[in-house]
Amino acid sequence: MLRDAVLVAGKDLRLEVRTRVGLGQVLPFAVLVLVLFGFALDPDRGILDAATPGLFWVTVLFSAVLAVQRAFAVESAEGVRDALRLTSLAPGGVFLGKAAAIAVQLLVLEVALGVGVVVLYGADPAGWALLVGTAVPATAGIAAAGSLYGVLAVGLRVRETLVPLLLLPVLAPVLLASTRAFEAALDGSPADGWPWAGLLALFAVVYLGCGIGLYGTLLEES
Amino acid sequence: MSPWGYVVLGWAITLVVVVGYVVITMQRGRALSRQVPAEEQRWM
Amino acid sequence: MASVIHFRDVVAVLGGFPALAGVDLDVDAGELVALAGPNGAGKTTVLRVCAGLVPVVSGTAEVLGFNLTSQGRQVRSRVGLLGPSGGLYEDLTVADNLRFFGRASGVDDVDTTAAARRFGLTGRLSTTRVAQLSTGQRRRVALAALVARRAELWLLDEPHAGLDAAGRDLLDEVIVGACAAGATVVLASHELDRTEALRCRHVNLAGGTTGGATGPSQARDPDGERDPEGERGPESERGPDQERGPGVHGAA
Amino acid sequence: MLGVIVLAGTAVTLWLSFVATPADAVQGEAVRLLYVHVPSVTVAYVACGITFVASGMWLWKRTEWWDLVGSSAAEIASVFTAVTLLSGMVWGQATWGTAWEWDPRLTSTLFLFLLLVGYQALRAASPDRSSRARRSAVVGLLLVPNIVIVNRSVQWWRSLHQDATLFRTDLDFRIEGLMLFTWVFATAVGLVLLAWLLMHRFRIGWLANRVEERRLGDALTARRAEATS
Repeated sequence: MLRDAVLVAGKDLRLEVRTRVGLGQVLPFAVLVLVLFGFALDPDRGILDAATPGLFWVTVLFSAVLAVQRAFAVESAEGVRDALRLTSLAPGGVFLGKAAAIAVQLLVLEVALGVGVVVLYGADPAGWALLVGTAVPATAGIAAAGSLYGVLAVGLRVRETLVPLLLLPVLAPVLLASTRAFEAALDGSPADGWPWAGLLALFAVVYLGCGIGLYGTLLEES
Repeated sequence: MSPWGYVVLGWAITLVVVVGYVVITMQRGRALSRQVPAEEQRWM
Repeated sequence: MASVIHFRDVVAVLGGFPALAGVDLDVDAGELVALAGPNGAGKTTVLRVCAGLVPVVSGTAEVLGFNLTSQGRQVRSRVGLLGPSGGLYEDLTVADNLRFFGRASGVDDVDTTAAARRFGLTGRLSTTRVAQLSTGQRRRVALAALVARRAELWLLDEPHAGLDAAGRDLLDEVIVGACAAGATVVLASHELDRTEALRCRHVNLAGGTTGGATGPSQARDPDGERDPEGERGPESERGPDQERGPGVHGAA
Repeated sequence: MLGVIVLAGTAVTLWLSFVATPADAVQGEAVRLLYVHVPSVTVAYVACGITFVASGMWLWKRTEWWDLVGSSAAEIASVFTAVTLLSGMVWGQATWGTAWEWDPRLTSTLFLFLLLVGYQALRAASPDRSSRARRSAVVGLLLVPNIVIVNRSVQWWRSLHQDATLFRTDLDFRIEGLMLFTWVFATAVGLVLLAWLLMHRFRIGWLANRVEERRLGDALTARRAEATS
């Protein structure tokens, strides 16, 4: 299963390297959202400071939806679905591979967005351990839930609109938890943040487990 | 609005929605059962 | 000889449309069978049902000893399907595609490379993205992936379409070689000169059924089910008038 | 039969909630709203539980029956969740003075509603019966874990944000005697209504599948005729 996961993740990342959709489109989109938030919440009024962690994670969430869409648009291409179903890849491996590729892309995006937040919003990064300890499980959870709900919509004509509707309510707790944890880190009170990071880890574990268990059913006939 | 007004409003909304759903459900059932011959309608 | 495909009155539905409305088909191991019939007759669907990609709604369908109704998944890794669109990642190079699909099907990289060389997919072509290839070139890539798979049952959908003369000859050579090596080949084709040259047994499809005018229910022939020689399936006995070139059936 | 019980039960509940029970010491008359609000959320949760169990059973048994039970319960759950939200907002307006309070219960109920909307959208978008059943069973099975996670995180979020300035009358009103009876009675009526609706909704799904099969039968005949022409 892990071998298959590495194979699928490697293929997805290679696709990204060749097409640069993530780097050339999703990342600029994310930066654009940050800028738009800056306009909407006037930086001089101090709202932006208070809202920075939330805006960061909302941006990550929207970008994640795009990344998930992209990851499964690739597999829904004419004939590719048939070819993929004829391979002997383990469903759990396909799930882990898709999730890993999405997670890697999101982590890169988060680093870039973090720089953007520091530069554009003047955030002062503090509490590194908690920031990393939040971002990693949050990303794992987003990627796991994303590749589970992303495959649900494969082959449907309304794929583009259905994925956000299914995915975003599910990811709401991730947004909540990671925002609170980041707030705690930036406030310099990391003790308040770690429970939220724990919740994120729990979410990631639940979704990784569900994905490994349920992917077979979804790939069987989709 | 008086407390009683809110109470009546809340109950009214609930009853209207639920009764509306019941009516729609029954109409859908009736429309469908017309399309299926009686001998195929048994489901229990 | 063992039966590789055994279909009785198979019905398959695609998005509410009965693509197959009762197909009877028997193919023995090592046979070379061509599905003929007009567009929309259900040829592609027969191939996809054989590959376990389209569920069987009713009827009996066994492929390579697996009952497709319950064990459709097990069949998938043992067949090779050449679809009309190739099934390749447009944005990956030829070599990347072959390596991925090869490894995903448990094929050794050496075999993949050998197959790629056989179809002339070396040098500059191997580092070209599939999106930049012509139809015929894509077909060569898909064929290389198929050959590397070493499937027990080959399902080819219009394999000759888009290929140049050299490619067609190479394809025929590959098909004959696969049969000689013990694989079974079923292909859907409009190019009867090619299939006749390959000495395929022809099965006619029309309106999602086999046997044409006779219809599936009357055509059921209890003796035809087990043909000891495997030379003539029940279809060829059933309606000689439906057949193209009555003299050309028989396995390679 | 069940329909008659529900009608009679609703009449009795109305009488109990409006006439027989006294006003609450803290909440005043607004407490009468809770006799419809709390049972409807109970019905919604029970229906979600049915969807969850039926989805799991479908994944195990793969029968039409479980698919229809799961989807019927999900549709009913979304109706009752909507009702809960609306009556909750009216109650909030009456008690807190604002229709929407970031109350954990209201917030997580809103998310439950959105999850259920997603379930229905997925079902509506799936073209054929087997993929519809497969996909909705997965979403149905994830429904309860999602509800639990959303619920816990929202509750935790509010408890960490102790805004002492906000006046808050909690839902946990003192409940005893006739008020308790009214609440239990209304819940029972709601559950009977759920059973009745479930039967009827199930029948609709079942009949719709039969209609689909008849259409397919006609299409098969037409397709076979195509071969002979």
